[in-house]
Amino acid sequence: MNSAVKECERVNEQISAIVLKRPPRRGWLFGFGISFCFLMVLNLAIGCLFLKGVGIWGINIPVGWAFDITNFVWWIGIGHAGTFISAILLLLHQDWRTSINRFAEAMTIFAVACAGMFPLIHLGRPQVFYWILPYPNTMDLWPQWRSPLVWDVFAVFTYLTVSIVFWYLGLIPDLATLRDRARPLWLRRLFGVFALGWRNSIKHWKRYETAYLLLAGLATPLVISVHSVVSFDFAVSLIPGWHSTIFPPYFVAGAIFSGFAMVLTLIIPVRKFYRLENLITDTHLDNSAKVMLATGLLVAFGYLNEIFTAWYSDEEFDAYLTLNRMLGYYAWVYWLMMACNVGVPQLLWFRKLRRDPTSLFVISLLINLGMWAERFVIIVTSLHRDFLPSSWGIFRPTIWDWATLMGSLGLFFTLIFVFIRLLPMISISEVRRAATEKRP
Amino acid sequence: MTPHSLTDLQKRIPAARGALLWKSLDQLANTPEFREAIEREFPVAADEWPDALSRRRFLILMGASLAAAGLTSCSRQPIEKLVPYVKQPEDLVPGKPLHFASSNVLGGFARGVLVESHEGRPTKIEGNPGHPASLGATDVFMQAAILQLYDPDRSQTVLHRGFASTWDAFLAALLQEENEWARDGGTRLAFVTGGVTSPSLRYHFRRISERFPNARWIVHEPACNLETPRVLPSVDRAGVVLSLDADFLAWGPGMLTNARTFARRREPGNTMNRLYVVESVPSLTGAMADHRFPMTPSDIVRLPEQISAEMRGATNPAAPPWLPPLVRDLRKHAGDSLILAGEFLPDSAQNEIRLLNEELGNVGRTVTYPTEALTFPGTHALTELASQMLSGSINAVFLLDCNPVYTAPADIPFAEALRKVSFSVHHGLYADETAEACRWHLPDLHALENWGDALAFDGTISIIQPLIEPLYNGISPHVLAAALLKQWPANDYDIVRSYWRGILANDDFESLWRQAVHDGVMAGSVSTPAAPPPAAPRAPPSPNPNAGSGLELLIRPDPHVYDGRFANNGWLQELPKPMTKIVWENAAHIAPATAERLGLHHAEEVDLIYRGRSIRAPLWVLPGMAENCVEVALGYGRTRAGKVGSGLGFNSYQLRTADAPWGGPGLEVRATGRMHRFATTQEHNTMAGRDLVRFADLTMYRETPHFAQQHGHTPAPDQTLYPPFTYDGNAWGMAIDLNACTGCSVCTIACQAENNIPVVGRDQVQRGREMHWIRVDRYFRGTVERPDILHQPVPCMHCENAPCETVCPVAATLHDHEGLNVMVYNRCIGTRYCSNNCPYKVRRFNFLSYVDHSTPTLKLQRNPNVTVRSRGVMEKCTYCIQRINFARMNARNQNRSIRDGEIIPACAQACPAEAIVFGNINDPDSRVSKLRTDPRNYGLLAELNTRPRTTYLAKIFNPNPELKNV
Amino acid sequence: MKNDGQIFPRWCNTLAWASIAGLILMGGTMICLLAVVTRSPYLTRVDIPLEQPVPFSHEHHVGGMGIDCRYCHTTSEISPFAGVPSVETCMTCHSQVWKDAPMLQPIRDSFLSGKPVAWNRVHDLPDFVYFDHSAHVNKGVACRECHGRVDRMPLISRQETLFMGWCLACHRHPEGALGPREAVFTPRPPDQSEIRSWLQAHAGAPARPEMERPPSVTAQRLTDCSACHR
Amino acid sequence: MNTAYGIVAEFESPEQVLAAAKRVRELGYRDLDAFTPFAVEGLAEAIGFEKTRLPLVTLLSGILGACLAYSLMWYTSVVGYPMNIGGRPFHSWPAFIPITFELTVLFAALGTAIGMLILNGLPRPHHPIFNTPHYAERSSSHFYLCVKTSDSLYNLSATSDLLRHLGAKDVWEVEA
Repeated sequence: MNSAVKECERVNEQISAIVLKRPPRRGWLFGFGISFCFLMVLNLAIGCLFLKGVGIWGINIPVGWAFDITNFVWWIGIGHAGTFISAILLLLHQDWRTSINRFAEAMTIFAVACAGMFPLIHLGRPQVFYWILPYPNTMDLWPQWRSPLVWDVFAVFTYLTVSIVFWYLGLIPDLATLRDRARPLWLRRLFGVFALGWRNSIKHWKRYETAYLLLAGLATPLVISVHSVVSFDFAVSLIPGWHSTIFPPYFVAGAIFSGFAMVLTLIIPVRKFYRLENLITDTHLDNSAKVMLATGLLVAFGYLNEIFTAWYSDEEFDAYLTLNRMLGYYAWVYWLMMACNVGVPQLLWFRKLRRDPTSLFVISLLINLGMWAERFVIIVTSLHRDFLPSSWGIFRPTIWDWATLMGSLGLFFTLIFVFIRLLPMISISEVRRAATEKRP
Repeated sequence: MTPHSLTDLQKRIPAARGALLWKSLDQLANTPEFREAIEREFPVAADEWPDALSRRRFLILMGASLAAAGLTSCSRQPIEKLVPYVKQPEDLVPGKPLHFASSNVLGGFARGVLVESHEGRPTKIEGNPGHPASLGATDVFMQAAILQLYDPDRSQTVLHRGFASTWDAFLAALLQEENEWARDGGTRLAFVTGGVTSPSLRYHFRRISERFPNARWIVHEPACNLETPRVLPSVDRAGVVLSLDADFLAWGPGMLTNARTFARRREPGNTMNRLYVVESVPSLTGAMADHRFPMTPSDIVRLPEQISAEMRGATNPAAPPWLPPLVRDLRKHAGDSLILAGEFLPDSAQNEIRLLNEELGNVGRTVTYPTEALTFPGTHALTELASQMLSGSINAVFLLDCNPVYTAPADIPFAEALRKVSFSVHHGLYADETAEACRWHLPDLHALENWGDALAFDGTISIIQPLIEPLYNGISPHVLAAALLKQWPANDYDIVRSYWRGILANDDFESLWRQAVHDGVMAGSVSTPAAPPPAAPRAPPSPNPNAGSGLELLIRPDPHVYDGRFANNGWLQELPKPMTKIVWENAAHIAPATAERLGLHHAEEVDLIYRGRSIRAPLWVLPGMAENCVEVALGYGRTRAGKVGSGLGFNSYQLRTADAPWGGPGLEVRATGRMHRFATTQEHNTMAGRDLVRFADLTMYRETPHFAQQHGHTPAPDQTLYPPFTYDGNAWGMAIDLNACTGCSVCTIACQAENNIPVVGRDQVQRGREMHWIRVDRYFRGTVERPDILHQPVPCMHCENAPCETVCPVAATLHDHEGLNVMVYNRCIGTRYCSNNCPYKVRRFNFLSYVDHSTPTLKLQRNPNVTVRSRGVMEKCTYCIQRINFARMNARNQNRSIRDGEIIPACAQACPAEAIVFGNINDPDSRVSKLRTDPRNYGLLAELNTRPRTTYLAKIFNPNPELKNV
Repeated sequence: MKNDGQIFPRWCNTLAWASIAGLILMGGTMICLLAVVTRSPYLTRVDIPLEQPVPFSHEHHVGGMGIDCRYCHTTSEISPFAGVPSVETCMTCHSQVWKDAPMLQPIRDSFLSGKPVAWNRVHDLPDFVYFDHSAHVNKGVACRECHGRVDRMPLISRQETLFMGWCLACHRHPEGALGPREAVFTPRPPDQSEIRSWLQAHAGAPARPEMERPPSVTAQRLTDCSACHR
Repeated sequence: MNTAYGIVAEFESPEQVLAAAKRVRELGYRDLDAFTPFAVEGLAEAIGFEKTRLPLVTLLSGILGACLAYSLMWYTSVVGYPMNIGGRPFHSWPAFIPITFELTVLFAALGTAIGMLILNGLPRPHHPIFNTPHYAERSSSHFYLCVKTSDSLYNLSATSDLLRHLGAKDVWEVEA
């Protein structure tokens, strides 16, 4: 039998098996159970929040934002890897992306979903969140377009929508494959509904690929813009430590940095668990690690640049802030950030480590931690000592701050587990093609 | 832990006899459930922890998060009731407030007030401009009085042995006793009263003592030294003022007048006065001083002698180096100088200082001495009384307007003695510690509920008129006095009025009386000083009483809870103490050097051991304290103050002895190593080298008047990408003169009263969530031994380029056409972004539901013209927009524009020093625009190009050139 | 298993498109429905008279007997609050006429007992809105501009939504609502002859003195948040 | 009246189907279609499907988004309810740029996706091609060339032979 067909068959079988095989494996059930418990913690935390008010957190005047917006920025950042991989790497003809882009996209969507939750629940009066949206109302009032928060709403919404579209488009041919391979009729029909009757017509493929390319072209500036807009939340303010022109680029770099870290954190165990080493090879890990190294260096440059400007501008407030970050009450968070985001990535210079899943896993975890610390440093240390010493204050997280953070992780992993079980986590059609092309 | 409601707890109290009931309450007060219940019951101590998670509660929580939030938007408005009068009062216009003159009495002395009343509810107290002790200003106690009126914890019924009883039952009991007293002229009868200057009441007291000639009269005012001869300074006439531990700008019955007149002489220029302050504990007066010398009390006592020696040209090496130049300055200004003696100095020193004033020829010019009418009758021989009560030679006691069980010196077993007395009556606003120990307790009336009169510090007769029917079944002291004269039924109005009818004995009494009630003062009633009573001859130099080593203890009244009588007043409890910015508790203050020498740390809990008694107190290391002494404030550690005030801080009375009421040498401090977490509104004490409070010497100011504007770089209005916004019509602005501001922080509490600002409680302040719209920042500058102490009131700056506005996503904060930075609560969704981006951090956020919706009386207090803010909403200073709108409506209805000075924000109106001026900066003739053209005028953080509408006038010191090097 | 590829019958093609169209349509209707409900009389209470303890008829007292608004709403010219008549006011007449009409029993009870009558508030603004009657009345905004033709209402009911948008519409273009001072309290709009006579009364003096604004009051100020919210 | 959809030939490698397509087209067949597990390079062109109008759709929807966004912001803050926000002018255009950009991308993206589906006539759950024997298990691994009955040169036997000759493993006539 011809090898092209064999290649395709092999790929189809291996990937779709993960979805179609039942009952689910014990390991999956276990992981899903744990994340679901954390999801319930989130539910509890939000319930208490709505009953009592944001005062259950440790926030105060001057520190009006703390864990809430830190989590928001952190999650949004993580949400950047997906689109980066599927869009930018596509335009750059990085074929190795094919076997991880689906997973990364899914991760993006879930991360952005987690992120999007925080601007809503951090409101003092969440029941009127929709006042941020422009709709004709009986008050004749509109949003205040100069506010970066409004920009955020549009940026995040756009990003979420485009990511979902991109992801779903990619799924259509695979859904068709699943439709054809699934056993019970109801399941085939279910997949069939979402496959929209895709029938592998070459004309469809043609338009499909054009659309995919166009979306990639649109998503590329988008992915840059989203975190720039998020950084505007801080950059357009006048608080020392926020009021900084370098924020957009260095936020974007940081975002991709943390995004890839999270991709690795997830993909390394998954590929082990489902024995996907042949599809997600060490080269994939290696390349991702290289991207992390590069973006990590950009982030490091951002840090140095901040310190430099503080010294060079001779702004007493900025100078004080910088010193306060290094030596003040939250110094240990600052140095944790430095260690994880500047120190640890340097290990990635070594090829051995880049190709060793275990060490790479540990590194990626540390980087995730470091990036959370970065956002905390930017938000809290800048706020807790700004212009008037009389109103300087300290932020102390309460149990509810932690519960909300942990809960958002619960939400994220629950979604990831559901995704792994229900949809092909690797793009069947793309891998199919790649496999056929490099067949003997 | 299962949640307890107060009712549960009350059920658990054995319904046994009274004495036992109190006991069990006390025990309960210390159980955790009780505190927990209290905290849940009263938002004052609101905590955000969810209650124990019972299954049901858990489900609620889970459900709440799943509930769709948006639904609230299209809920149907509930139908509101509209309840008109049955018979509408004559002069009342619904929706328009009325103002009535009355008086507020503290320690017996009256300060005139104007009370604002909405449909019969007094809501706000302002100063009475026509009253010499107020001049239109108020102090914190006057402002807080309104909250006290509505305090739900006020005693509401007559109590007999702790059980509810009636006035008639008391009269019946009294009748029996009286006959017995009448037999022996009241040999076994005693009266203990607070300071009383009320002519009518004193008249009745005289008649009572005529009826019971052998009865003892004792005046008990724990917070003031009744032995000090009273002095009437005319501060505005003095070019040089030397204060020996006298906090004359911020303490005492004449304080408002002093602050006002002092500020008038503070204008930088040739007439600017110079203030020397020698004191042990940094006071607000000390903060105003051009030269401030910290000194232990025992050294201050010896200072007058040294001064007089210096004046006589005698050289004494013991004198501090700064003394000779100081004395030279005094002599240069002989006749327009003034030496003021602290209330707590011993007689010898008082007398010495009086002689000095005479020698300088100040008497009659800068200082006069009031007639005897003002000094109190009786001595405060509480010790003697207690022993008599114990021995049984006294078996009937009346305790009027005082709380000796709590306030008596620790070496007097007053409670024990009181329990021995067969007929003891307590008459007061609260069923307090003393009420508990008495057989009878009679609820007093609040000053806003009854008729009365009192004398001001200068003897002006002030009328007290009620604003509202008694909320509870209070009994006027006049009625009680009448009862002791067998006159009942009686009512306070008739008693007071008939007394004055007798005094004035004028056929035109009616009009005189009406005038007096209308003005709040009896016209021309100021007691002109008679020939000053001769001073005692100079005593021989006394040896330094503090020859021995060891620390010195200072016991002083608390700046905000006074002697403890205001402990249950949330506004005063949450008002930051002027020097430390502590709230809701007191601390033991100590000098940095001393603390270091003793190896003690800030916020460490220590045992203060004095004369064999010991209390545990947290230590506060206070720059500018005199070395080798520790100061503690009275008024805390109360057990029965009420829900708000009980169990806060430590009780300094336990260190107080009858012979040393203000402390003395021989204190021992023992470290415990335990640390305490203070609730304070300002955690950082220096300006970190930033030009926030700008100041200069008079000489430097003469050379470069614009020094304040040379700091930093303020961008020109056209240095911006956008065209500037123009304001035609009114443009509101405020100027704050740091040179006049004493930092008394009455502006803060006045604002709280005017703008329905909630009290959030100790825990929330610790989390940094205080709600005050205008705060008074306090900075130390220079050495920790002798720092400059700078005060700076900070309201919203109403920046023209407001950073807060551009970041609000829903335009809940924006500018109106008169340049106000308005905060629209009902549009706010609570992102807190505006506060983050506010360089001045003047915005306040309702992190939890801070407003008390449950207590009906507190609702009565609220200002109907200010929105009550809900949870999750940002708020801030509005320049009292309700007052602006009120003035605008009047002006428009009369087809004219608003006059300068027609709008006075609450802070400005209360300020004794007239440091805050508000007005239209587009009108070149308005006071505020004149001040803004003053060379001292500068904008706080103006280099950020926020273009603040609130600006400051730099502070000017007038130091003695001779003292530069010292 | 020959045609195992064909798992959907042909009509599913139509169904697919129909369902998509249906979803879009449904979403649209939901949104419109929400908008309609928020503006519906059910929520705004426009034209829905409230149950009152005494069925007081403005039609009878104003339209029929021609009693001036100020007779009962005494403070409308001098206070933010127009004033609700005290029971005493009712009794000035009803101690003489209808003095034992059963429907007036609550009034008499209240008068004797001293317990006030609790009316149901018809024009009820939220507590964070500060409306000032005196300002509007003195500037020539007639009662009917907001309260409608009370002389035709047996039981009073809202005539306007009292939405913020509705307030703004007038605050943006006040001239439409401003009329001669004399016409403020007339339940029906004045006719030309009346206006002419009023103008003659003002002969010499500017036609509408009450409508001249001092310089401090610009038209835009009326749309400031601070004009109504504090 | 022919009830068939067309002739479907099954190949086993992209090269074969590509070659076959080229040849068939040379022979003048026009009404062709191909079904492959992935987009085989050049196959579309081979069956005469040159270019799609999708990019135009993207451009137009992008422009639409931009205009909507900016005009909304301009109207609401200059005409609708002008407000003095921190002393900034009503029309502070720099602040309007981010949202304009975001909505441009959003509209363009949605336009592209929806446009692609509509041009492809999707969703279409029922289609004659699914009647091809074994289509379900083979469609995602085998390569099909289809000559539709509507083609002028369509002839069951002749065309089938041609396709078999071109290397088709199986050839069926699939009914519509």
